Amino acid sequence: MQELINKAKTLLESGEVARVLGWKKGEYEYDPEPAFFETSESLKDFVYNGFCGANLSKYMIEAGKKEGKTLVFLKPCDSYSYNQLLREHRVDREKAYIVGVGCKGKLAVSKIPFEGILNISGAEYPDAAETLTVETLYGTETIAYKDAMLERCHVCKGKEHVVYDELIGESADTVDADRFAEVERIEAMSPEEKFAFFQSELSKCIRCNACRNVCPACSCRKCVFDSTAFDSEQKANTTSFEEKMFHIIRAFHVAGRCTDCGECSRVCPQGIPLHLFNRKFIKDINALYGEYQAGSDLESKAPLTNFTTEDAEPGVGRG
Amino acid sequence: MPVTENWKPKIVAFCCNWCSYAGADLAGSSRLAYPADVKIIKVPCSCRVNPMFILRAFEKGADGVILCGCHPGDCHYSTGNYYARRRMTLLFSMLDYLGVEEGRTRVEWVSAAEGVKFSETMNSFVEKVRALGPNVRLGDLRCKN
Amino acid sequence: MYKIKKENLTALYAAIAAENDLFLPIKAAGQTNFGLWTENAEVDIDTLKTVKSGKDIFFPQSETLYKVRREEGKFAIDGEAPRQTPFVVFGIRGCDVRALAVLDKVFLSDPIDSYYAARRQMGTIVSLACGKPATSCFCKVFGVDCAEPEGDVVTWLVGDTLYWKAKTKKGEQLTEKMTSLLEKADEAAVEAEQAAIRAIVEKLPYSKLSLDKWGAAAADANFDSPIWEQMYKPCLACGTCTFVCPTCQCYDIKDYSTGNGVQRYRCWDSCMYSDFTMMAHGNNRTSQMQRFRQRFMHKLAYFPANNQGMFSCVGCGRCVDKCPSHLNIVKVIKAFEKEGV
Amino acid sequence: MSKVEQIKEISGVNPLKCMKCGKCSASCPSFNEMDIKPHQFVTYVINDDVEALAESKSAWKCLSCFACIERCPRDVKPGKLIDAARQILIRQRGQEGLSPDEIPALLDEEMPQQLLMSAFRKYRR
Amino acid sequence: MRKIGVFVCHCGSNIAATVDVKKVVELALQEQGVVHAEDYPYMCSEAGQVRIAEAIKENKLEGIVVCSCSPRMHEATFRKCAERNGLNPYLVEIANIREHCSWIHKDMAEATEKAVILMRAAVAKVHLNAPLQAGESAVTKRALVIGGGIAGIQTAIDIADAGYKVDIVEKEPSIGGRMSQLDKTFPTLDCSACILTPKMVEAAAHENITIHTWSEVEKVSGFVGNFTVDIRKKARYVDMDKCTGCGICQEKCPSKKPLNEFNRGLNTRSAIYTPFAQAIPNVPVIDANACIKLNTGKCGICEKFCQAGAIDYTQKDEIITEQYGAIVVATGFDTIKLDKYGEYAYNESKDVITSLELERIMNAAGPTKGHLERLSDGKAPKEIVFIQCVGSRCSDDRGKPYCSKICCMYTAKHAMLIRDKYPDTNVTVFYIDVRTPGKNFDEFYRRAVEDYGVNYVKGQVGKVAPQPDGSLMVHGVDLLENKQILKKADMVVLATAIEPNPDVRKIATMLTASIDTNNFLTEAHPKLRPVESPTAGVFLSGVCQGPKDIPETVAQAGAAAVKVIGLLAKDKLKTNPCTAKADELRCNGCSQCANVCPYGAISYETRQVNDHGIREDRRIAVVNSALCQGCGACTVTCPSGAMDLQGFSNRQIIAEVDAICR
Repeated sequence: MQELINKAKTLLESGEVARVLGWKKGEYEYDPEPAFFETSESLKDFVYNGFCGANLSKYMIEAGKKEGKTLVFLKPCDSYSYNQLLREHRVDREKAYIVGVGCKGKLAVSKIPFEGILNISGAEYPDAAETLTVETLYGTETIAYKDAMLERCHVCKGKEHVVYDELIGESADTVDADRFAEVERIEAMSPEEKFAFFQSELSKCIRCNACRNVCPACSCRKCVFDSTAFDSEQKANTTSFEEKMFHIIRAFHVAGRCTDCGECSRVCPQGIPLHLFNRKFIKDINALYGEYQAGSDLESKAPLTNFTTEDAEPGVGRG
Repeated sequence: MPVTENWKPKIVAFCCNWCSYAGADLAGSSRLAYPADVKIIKVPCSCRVNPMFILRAFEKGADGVILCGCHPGDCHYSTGNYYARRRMTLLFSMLDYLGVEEGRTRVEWVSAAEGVKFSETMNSFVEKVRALGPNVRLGDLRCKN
Repeated sequence: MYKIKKENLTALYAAIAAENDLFLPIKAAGQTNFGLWTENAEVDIDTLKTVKSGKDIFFPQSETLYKVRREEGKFAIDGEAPRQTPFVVFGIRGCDVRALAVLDKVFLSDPIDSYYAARRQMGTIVSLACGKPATSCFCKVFGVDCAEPEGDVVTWLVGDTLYWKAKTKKGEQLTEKMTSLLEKADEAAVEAEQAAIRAIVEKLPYSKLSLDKWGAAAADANFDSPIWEQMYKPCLACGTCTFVCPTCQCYDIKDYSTGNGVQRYRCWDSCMYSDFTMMAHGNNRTSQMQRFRQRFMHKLAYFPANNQGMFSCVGCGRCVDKCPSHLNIVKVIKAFEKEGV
Repeated sequence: MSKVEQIKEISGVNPLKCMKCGKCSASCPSFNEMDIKPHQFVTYVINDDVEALAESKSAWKCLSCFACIERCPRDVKPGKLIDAARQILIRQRGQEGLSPDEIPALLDEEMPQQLLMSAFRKYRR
Repeated sequence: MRKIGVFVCHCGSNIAATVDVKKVVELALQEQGVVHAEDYPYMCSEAGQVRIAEAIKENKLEGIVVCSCSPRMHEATFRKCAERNGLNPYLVEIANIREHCSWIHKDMAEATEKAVILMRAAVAKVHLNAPLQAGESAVTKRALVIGGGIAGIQTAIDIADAGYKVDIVEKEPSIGGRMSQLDKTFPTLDCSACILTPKMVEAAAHENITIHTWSEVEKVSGFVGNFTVDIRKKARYVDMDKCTGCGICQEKCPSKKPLNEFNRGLNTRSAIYTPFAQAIPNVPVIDANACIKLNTGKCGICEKFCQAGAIDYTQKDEIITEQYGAIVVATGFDTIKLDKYGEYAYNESKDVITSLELERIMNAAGPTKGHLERLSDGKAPKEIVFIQCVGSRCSDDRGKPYCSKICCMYTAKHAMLIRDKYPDTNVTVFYIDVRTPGKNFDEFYRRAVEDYGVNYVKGQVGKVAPQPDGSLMVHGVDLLENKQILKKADMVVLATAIEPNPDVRKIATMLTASIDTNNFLTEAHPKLRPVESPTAGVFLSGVCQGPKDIPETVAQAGAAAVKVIGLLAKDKLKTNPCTAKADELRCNGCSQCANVCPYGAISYETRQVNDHGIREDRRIAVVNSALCQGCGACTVTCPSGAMDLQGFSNRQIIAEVDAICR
């Protein structure tokens, strides 16, 4: 972590960058917030640990409008999101100094099942422990690092950065699950079971829009669901399966653009596994139109703005 | 929604202007009957059909939605139906994944000369939707009056 | 003071539900929220905080006000009647009960919101003390005693026994109907439990937050503070904090076109949204900084200014737990506290 | 699965792509030894007449030189079909093929490597 | 709320027999905004249109719904009627209650119910229709033809004859193209040069034609009627105006090494050269790679000998910019490279040649002065084998999947010519199929067999093996005899597949004209618009669109010219107003829409916007309405809904959906 701070200091002091986009210490180990640092003095609050799951790439849209370069720290998976934004002309590469930071898997405090958590040790970077020690109001507990990891890290798409100016820090392989296992499990269900599953999950949705607002692919200046011009504005939520429209369309709009960064599932206050929508599209795209990883490059044609004359017909390969 | 004896499905058919709408016209001038439950909306090309339109139809109470376009390779705009094909393939796969009965959605390529195919397609599609009964899973439960 | 074994609670629920709609914490798809009790529901009174507060029992996220239909070229209007049947809310925590007092200030002052008023009148509140307060709790700051919550009936879960004490007339009426299921109990166990809870509350990291910088006077004092500009940037402009908050009361009124008419409904709105209070000329607040500031100024300055010093935060800590960017009201309060030093 | 389907599956060849140009037969060094010629092989598969193929000499006369496979303009590659037919026959017969232990005894310094490989392809599956 | 009028047509009894038109009228009057509704036996009749006109005036209608036959029948009629009466024609919607209703349903109640719903959908839509204006754009009355082969020449002459200016851009030093390399033409055996040269001269002399040889198209912008094209005129090092074409420079040039492209590299030429004697213009160019003066600074012999003083070593490439109303692509073809066909020994033996090389050998101006001889030893071949379909009809990655179409005929021609001139030479043709659909084509082929004794063998050749004695062993097969054939030949001629000129990809990209997987330009419609590109204002002539022989090429060249003339004859172009349009406040500038646009109609510009008080520079999509054809592919690709299609907007279609699902 100190290496990152030193790098940030050097670049800020030399004037090469005007600001640094990173993570700031919270009240505890487990609540760092994304933050801009404009002076080397303010970097004393800089933190990079296992709880810095937030993907900073989307903040670069706003940062790019400001004077001067922004130093941004991107984890390997965040770099895909940045690349995708670059493809879509939403960020200005000239105004970014990208330091690719290593990642040993990111944690979610919501995965730690103890009450009254005060402090957590073992999530430090680069010296992450195999076991986290959790100090609570009601005693000290332990949990394996892996067990507190975000779902996305168990199916990590790789620890290589696809865009960077410089790399700092090492990563650890965290993959211990099949990326599409959950999608396949649902696909194998009967229509009734599928419906019941999504009904119960989506009925929890409170339309807070956190999934959309955190999503680097959902970078529309004005979302169709916020716009009266499309007759699709929906603020309301009822207890039915109504939210389907929002979630299906959202997944469709990011299909072929979603890098599977997993932020939507991380931020959902109701714990809805939203990545299951995006991953279904990714799985279908891979199977029907060839392996495609959004954000991995700047040139390839995106699956939904491309075609072959031999494409599968709708309805083929369902279920 | 309870299935009543008088229940009739609501079917929305999006037809591209150049092939399928003309195919429907040919079915008409050839007096090839298909159920009155089918209502056609003309679009310039199958690629004009936004998944939003399809979900909107279901939301507002449609029981089935069918999209007809020129045969692949024959698109008036050269490539429109190829894009539509990918979009609908993914959308329908997603609906299936959510447990929506697959018989409620369909894509069929119908040329301007295929009046018979248009009529047959509509007959078989309506039959399938009738067998499935009213659309509950994609209906908006808030607004039925 | 009465008591009932935890294992007999299902019978109690059934008895309450026989004459009332019973709302209580139910676990579904991994999350606990207030819901209508049914025999198959998985009741979960052990989870400290439901994701959403109990607010939507009194002020639903979405409710129809009236429907307009076209009939043979004419309009027919069907108004939605306010609630007329009784219901019971069981297992609601002290902070959420206090939050109703905040909502009362909004909806029960003139003009009275008849839908809300009817629900308040028809509802009986059975609150539940917090056996294990969490790190994010700071209800004490707002004078809430989670060891002795408000409500028509107060309950404590001690070990495998639920203690039950009626506090109001409504509460007594409910208690009377349940006597066959309840046993008499003395207060000793509850007192011990309360002492334990209060001891923990003293140790809670946020219990000593200072509100010195806030209140009516803050409306002017804090408005132009540079802190807002420093703090807002990570905010995603999502509505999570607002929708999990027990006191946020802003709503939007919309028309839903049904083809041959409209359905007018109201739904929660969030001051974090860019179209919040959108008017014909545009928005009052055009930047996210302004929206971010609005939320905290409303809770800690404007509301007390208009309501005899009452804050519209009850310290439930849900926003602290749920904010995707780990921003929250505690960080705001602390930032201003630090600035003053 | 029918024999024809098996042949198609093993070879990965769609015989219907054949345009009967005869380049395979023109290229085949064993043409004169064969009773069913390479281009006819394709027709036999198309016509579902695998029995005749199995009984033919041709299956065993193919040298697996791959000339037809290299040169076929239609990706039909009769050599693959022939190879697939042989595999089916060998599978039917059971494991009476060559085993690796038997090879050293059969080795001859003069023997071209190609022949050895081709023998393996033919007999050891 | 708009005032809408609904007009329900009986169509005699076609509609009225199954649809209760009175009921439709009655229910129409209950719809939002409908202030007038009536029925009439024939709405499209003069009297029917008068009723519409009156209703528009009396009720100040702002939108019209006609419930009648298919819009494909009478939409234009009713739109014109509206326009005549002061209502924008795009405020008319048709509810198709005949083809889509009365003609297919028998039950009156059912058909009436459906007709009402179709009427409601049309009313809902027309409320949201925007009054659209067909745009107009001026037409530059000048055409550009890219490629100066027979296709380009013919197109240019036809356009010029109609009185319009035409420029031909040819990248070689002379126009003439492939046809100028041919010796004789099938099926008449007339001399290629004899019929081509007069056309070349005609083009050069035509007052309306400007020829830019040794030139290439560099950049294209604009759209139908208004293209701006940059043309690179490559440095010729010879002054076009001074040169008299005497040819002495070529004779004296000491650099004789470069391969003669015109003769397919079978011999060499001088560094200063004209490709062939009848070249137009008859002005040589200096090959800068081979010129001694340009490379070393020494030599200058041509300059010394040129009495006209036309040599100018200081010339530089020049870019000229011209305006055009239409562009014709006539870039022609080349034969494929045979590197992947090792079995035919093309790279091993000089006596294995392509058919185009044989053309040059047979030509009196060719490397052997027209004598048929082996390039290896100059001996006359006694045994010649022709191999058909080399690289054509292949589904592997070595060749092309299509039939090159011309090979069967030119091979018959070659065989016949050889047998005619050298009767003691045997000719064998190995073929897969002989394809002769064309006037006098099969007769021609039969003559080769019957009158000239050409030996046709059905079966492809597997291998050509050069022998130590200089002969070629051909391993073939006779499929009809079911026999392998080993044939010793002195010369082997390969009917090599043709492919579009490799430059066409670059040109197509500049023109945003689409191209298929084989690099042939795509036509706007394979049957109905075969000489137009889907990109408006771009036309196709000759083999760039698909394999063709000379008569077909000339026919297509004429057809393309007619299309161009039709376009240039207009002073203004009316553009379809149902085009896409981007909402600048909602556009993300993400470029996804441009990726799916088949017409290259979407570009991006950085523009300052005022988004509710926030002023900032944004990258915004801009649709060129002259190019947009209105398919709507972009509208669905746009995630923010910023891109919408006028006439079929999101809200219009949703309104129809809602009305139907009500």
